[in-house]
Amino acid sequence: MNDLLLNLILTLDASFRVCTPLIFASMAGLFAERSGVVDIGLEGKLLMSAFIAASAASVFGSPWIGLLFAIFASCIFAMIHGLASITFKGNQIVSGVAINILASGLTMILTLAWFKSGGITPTLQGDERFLSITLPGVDIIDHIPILGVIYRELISGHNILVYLAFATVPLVWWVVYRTRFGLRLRAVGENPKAVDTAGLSVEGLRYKALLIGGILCGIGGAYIAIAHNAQFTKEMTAGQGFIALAALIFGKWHPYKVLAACFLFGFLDALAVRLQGVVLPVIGEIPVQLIEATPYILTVILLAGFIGKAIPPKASAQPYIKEL
Amino acid sequence: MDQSNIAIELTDVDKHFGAVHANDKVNLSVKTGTIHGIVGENGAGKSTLMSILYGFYQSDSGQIKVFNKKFRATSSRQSIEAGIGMVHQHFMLVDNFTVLENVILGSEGGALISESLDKARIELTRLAKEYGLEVELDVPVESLSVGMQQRVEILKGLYKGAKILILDEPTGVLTPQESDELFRIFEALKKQGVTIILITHKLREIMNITDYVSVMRAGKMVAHRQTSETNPEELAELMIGRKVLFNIKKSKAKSGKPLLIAKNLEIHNEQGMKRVSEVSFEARSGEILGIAGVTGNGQGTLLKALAGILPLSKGSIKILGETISPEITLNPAQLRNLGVAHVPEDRQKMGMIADFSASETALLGYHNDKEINQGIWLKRSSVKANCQSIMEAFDVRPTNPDLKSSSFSGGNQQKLILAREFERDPEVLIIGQPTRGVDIGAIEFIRKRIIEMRDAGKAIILISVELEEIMSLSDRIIVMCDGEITGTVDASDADEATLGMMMANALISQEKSNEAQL
Amino acid sequence: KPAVVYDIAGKNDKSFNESVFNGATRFMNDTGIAVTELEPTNAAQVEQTLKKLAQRGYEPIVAVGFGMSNAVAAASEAYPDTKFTLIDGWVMAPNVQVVLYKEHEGSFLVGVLAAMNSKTGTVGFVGGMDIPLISRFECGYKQGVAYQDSSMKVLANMTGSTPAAFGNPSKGGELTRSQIEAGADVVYAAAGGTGIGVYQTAADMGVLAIGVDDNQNYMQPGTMLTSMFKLVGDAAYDSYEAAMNGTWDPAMRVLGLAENGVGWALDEYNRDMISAEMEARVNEVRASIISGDIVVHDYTTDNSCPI
Amino acid sequence: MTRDRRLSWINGLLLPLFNVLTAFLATAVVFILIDVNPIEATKILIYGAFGYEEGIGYTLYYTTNFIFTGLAVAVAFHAGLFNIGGEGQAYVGGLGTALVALYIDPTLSAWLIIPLGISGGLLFGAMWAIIPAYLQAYRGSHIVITTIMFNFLASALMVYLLVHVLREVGQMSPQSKDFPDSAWIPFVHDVFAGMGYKIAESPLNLSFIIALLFSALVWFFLWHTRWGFAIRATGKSNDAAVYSGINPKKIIVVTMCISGALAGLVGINELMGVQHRLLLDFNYGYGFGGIAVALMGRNHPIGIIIAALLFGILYQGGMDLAFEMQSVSRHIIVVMQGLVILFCGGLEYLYRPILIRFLAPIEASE
Ligand SMILES: Nc1ncnc2c1ncn2[C@@H]1O[C@H](COP(=O)(O)OP(=O)(O)OP(=O)(O)O)[C@@H](O)[C@H]1O
Ligand SMILES: Nc1ncnc2c1ncn2[C@@H]1O[C@H](COP(=O)(O)OP(=O)(O)OP(=O)(O)O)[C@@H](O)[C@H]1O
Ligand SMILES: [Mg+2]
Ligand SMILES: [Mg+2]
Repeated sequence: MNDLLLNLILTLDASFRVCTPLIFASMAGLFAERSGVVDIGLEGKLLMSAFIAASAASVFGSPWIGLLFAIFASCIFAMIHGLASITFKGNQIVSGVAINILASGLTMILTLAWFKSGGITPTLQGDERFLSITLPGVDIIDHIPILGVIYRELISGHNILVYLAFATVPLVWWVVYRTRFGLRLRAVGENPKAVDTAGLSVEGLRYKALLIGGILCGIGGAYIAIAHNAQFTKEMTAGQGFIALAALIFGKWHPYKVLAACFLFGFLDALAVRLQGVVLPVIGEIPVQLIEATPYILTVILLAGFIGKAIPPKASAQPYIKEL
Repeated sequence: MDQSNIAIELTDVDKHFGAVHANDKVNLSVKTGTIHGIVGENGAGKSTLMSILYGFYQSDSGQIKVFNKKFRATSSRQSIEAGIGMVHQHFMLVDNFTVLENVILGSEGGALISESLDKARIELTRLAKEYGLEVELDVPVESLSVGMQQRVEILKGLYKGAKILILDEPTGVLTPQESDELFRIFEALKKQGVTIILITHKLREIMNITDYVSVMRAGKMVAHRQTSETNPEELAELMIGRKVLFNIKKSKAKSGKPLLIAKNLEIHNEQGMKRVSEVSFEARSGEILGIAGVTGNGQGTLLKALAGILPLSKGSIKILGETISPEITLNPAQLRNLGVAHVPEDRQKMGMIADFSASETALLGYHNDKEINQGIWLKRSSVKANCQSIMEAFDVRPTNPDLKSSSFSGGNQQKLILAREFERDPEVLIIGQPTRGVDIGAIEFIRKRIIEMRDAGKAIILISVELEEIMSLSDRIIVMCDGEITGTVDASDADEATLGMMMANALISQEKSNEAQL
Repeated sequence: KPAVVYDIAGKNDKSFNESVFNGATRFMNDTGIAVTELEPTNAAQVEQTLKKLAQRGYEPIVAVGFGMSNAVAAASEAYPDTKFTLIDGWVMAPNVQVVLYKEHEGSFLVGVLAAMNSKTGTVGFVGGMDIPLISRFECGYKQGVAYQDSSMKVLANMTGSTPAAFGNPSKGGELTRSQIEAGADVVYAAAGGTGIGVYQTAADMGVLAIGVDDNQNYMQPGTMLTSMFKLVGDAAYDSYEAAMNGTWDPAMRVLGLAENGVGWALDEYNRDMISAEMEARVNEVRASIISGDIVVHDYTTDNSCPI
Repeated sequence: MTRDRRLSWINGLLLPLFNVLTAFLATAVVFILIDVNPIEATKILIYGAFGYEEGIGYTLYYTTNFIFTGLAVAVAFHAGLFNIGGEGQAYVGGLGTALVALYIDPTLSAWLIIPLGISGGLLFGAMWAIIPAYLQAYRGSHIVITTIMFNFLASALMVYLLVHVLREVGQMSPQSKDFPDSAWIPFVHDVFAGMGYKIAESPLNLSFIIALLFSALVWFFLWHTRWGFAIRATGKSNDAAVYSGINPKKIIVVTMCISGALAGLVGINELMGVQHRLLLDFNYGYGFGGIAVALMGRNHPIGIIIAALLFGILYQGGMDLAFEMQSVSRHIIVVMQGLVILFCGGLEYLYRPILIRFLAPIEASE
């Protein structure tokens, strides 16, 4: 029993680690789509910033510098997307696809050019990366039965970016629903003309949204490379950008619901890791592929009905064209 | 006139949209504190001109003075700051925002919205009192009636301190009562020294409330008049450049057997809201049945059900021998085959496809017809020929089947749609807003054709927000409100007042139901 | 004109492509003869590349990885006079030298070592892509562990089912973590690039890890117990050298402990983690495998593992 | 020439041209960054793609795949649907083809087996598209997302089958056993040999002809049948479709099936045509490439064929590039592809304002 509890706690603990990049990425997507710009380039931004973070961190020996560079890189990609989908009113999904492909190609070429190795950056030693921090008072609370374990395993012992991720969500909520920028953001995603006639710049707002998204993706990517892992390896984001996108829709573009979605997918992933090879009573051993596919299957099932229609911001994916 | 009290002065304002020369060296000056009307055919350039003044579009050349200060707006912001407010032809509201949120958008004050909301609440209640513009502040605007939404638009302007208020075809969607209400508000505003520019197609309104009127045609400003010194006939002539007769004379109807009998219809709209209940009527061959009512009181939904787009929840429709019921449904295609033609209320969204060529738009709904299909092959040649002929029949200009539907003017688009529906000689015609947003010249033509169809023994069901249209065309009139029939009158003894009352007293019950919904 | 064609994973996979790369480089340095390297992207290109090389008179052409079998078959048929060397794959042709390894034997050894170093009585295995080749590692490892201590528990996971599973350190790290949390204190990775995450996590959580293919002891000094090396580099080197000396022959080479094609790495990085007694034991086992006293079951013969 | 004609020329021809050129310019910059002489590189690329028979063969063989996926994306586009599931549909379509080839009685004539294999691809491809289509039509869930999910699902499913079901014991790499010869689509070089001409061997096979055939079919279907009309109408305006008695839900499902089926044909070129067995990731990159192809091709079969050819050149020429220039990584091709998609897709209107200003000024119409 207690053993089961511990296992559950450990799985939850893993979920935290796994869903952190999903949170950053989906929050990035939230800003973009709330402003009426669809962003399936999340994956690419994650990958690129993961690579840049790892490179910078190993060159300058500091995770913080790595983080800064990652954010910068991700923002550049965000601006490319902006140029395509805001200024030149191109197809947003295509621009996203392009960004994904570009990222996967560039990371490979640059690792070769910079580190003479295809798709791998040098391993980060010690504090060249974000290490997990032990919260104060662990050993005190430790003595309290269940609470102690929960505090030690679950709450404490993550790296700073994990905590940042969970701090981000309420912040995002506050920005979107309580600030002037948030009001305008929601408006421009629903009816850009109304925003325009109110004397506001539709394009400006959308660029801002994408920029914020860029920053968040940058952090997410950095987490993957220099916090969760200790270097960049090719294609290391492995589709998390898309999962984040699913979480965004799944959470109906609402920060807290999106958080829930991210955590669910993170939990599934963590669970999958633990279910692998385990022979269950009736079912027997579950094939790796099935476990791998579970998050996607689940998303589809949920999209199929349980969450009814997920209604995106009205203007999303439509460039704002005033005159012909 | 003396410069001191000039609110707006436009000189040689010029604007192109791609190939379209929307405004051609337009001059206009508006006196402070007056109500200034602007009339003109569709596409004359009225909205464009005003949008330039409001900073929504930028003019190619020409100069603008506001309160005698030179002024060039690169965005609406400058115009707002200069004291200009505009209520657009199509409202600029964020549907899922509350009234309050819509009003403060763009002039929130602080970086946090909470206090701006409080500030706005106080200010709006004041304005509401002062001008009688009561609106519920905390409901999403999508749940408000059109009339109410318009009030929100006006409030937006006033809240931002507008001294000049532009209204683009504000009454297009209102009942007579609502319109009169609006005009009362105008008077109140005028007293406060607010300058009002009113764009409209309805000369009655011009005559009733404006002090001055300017006429546009094909992007040019063709005349300025003091309202007291002109008359509808003159204005109409200036607008389209020739005489028009207003009420078409039509012979007495020789109504025959009923071709469509509706019994106790109950209908839900696309969103699943009940919009029509307990509606029964019959449409006879050789007569026009007019359905009057404020938009959004169920006629639209009824129309869609008659055309097979929406299913019935209760009741039955006997039509040309077939019976439609909640169980048995006929889709639009099947109804067309029976001989039912449908001119949709919203031509842009339903009646046509902007990017399609005229010939393809003329094919909508009939793409399965034998004569144009040979096996799996759709014979484009015959499609074109067919379109050519109906375009000639309805004098759609330019008469070119290959032209993109969107490159036709609204009126011509409407004619094309009517041609498509009329030319296949149907038995029953269901017609919605045949002349909405269409200029007088086209209106005259279209109405004549509808009468012709009647005299050819067709059964015609006509829905229009234009009471004047209903009255001049219909042989029998039923008035709908809040999804129910609130009156049936014979055209001969119908007058605007009584119909208006039927629509209006219903209005009260509508208010009730609104409250009920909240 | 020697040449080498790496498989889809690319030459910098920190794993066996890379050790072939090292072998080729070594040959270049020793002889000064340039080795042409190519990294095709998809199945069709592999074949195309091989044929092109043959057509341009390159030989011997070393093809790396099981994925190349079909391509080599086709190319060797199209160019019967060109020498091909196929590592890890399987082709029957007079001009193809097939080099296979008894990974199960090497894995058996490190299994023994893992068992000896485990205090918790539980050890772990993290595989890359779920294919028989990797199962062969796993099965050998399990046998070794059981041979040393039948009461030992082995936790085994595959990272995934696509080639991407060879390059997913995050997942590798998570798998390792879960195994460690479930009690494992020695983890053996046969997962290419994914291994990086495994060794990292092991280091972070202070447990031992075992490398694979190349000698990976240097990667996390202090927690890398050893590596199950598989000298594919030598295979390439030998092939080139033989061709140079005209002693190249297409006979299939199956390299196990005996041929020192596989083995366990002992170097300055893990020297002081390996007690004399451990070393003795492992060498003893090694001897008896070579002598045939211990027969290590090869998973791929019947796609099943006795344990 | 009237202004409208000028505009259509600009949009239809000049823009795509400029875009492609820009993409290449950008690639040149990348080359310079990794100090490779772009001129040299381009020479090699072009030569590799067209310089010699074998190269041409490879170019057209890659082109074939891109035609299929390009058509798939385009058909969906016309119904207003964004099918980025081509990757998965191609994969599963290949399964259909393979199942026919593997389990049908090999003694039957190729004239029977090959058409069956094609139908298998069409059927399975359609199957993989039908669920996202259904969800879009009747559940209102984002087809873009569901198709993305289905790409991942397809790859999981295929790997499972290849690893646990279709692979023969002892075979290391996850792949099926070989197809019987009667299930091979003839290579073009064999056909020519049969006619007495000797040309270099290449994977180019008659699937290329099939691709052209399907392009023509798609063209006829979309613009010369009532169903095509219904599809395009639905794509332009849902309301107008309903008004016309068209059922948009049905259209969505049907169109996606057609789209998926077309993507499913990648399998016949790759499997029946070249590999002659089912293997991992034979579909890799073609689904996403198809999006770019459809865009560059303006969703018209002719344009698609041209765009597909461009991608064929990129693939084959790029391969030669990596071969000739040791310092160029094979991934440069991926970057090029990304740039092409960016400039021809996302940034397609980059030059429109300028071009219109200079080539079709408003005065031209007055
Ligand atoms: N948003 C737009 N973009 C481009 N062209 C437009 C747009 N709106 C209208 N047009 C073109 O401007 C012309 C007039 O359009 P509009 O609908 O205002 O005409 P209209 O005045 O309503 O026609 P009519 O007077 O016959 O009713 C048409 O050629 C139309 O295609
Ligand atoms: N955004 C636009 N892009 C291109 N053309 C436009 C645009 N808006 C208006 N036009 C065209 O400019 C001309 C003037 O249109 P405008 O809307 O000003 O006419 P209007 O007088 O308001 O007509 P209506 O009475 O129908 O509102 C029309 O031909 C219209 O089609
Ligand atoms: Mg108009
Ligand atoms: Mg207007």
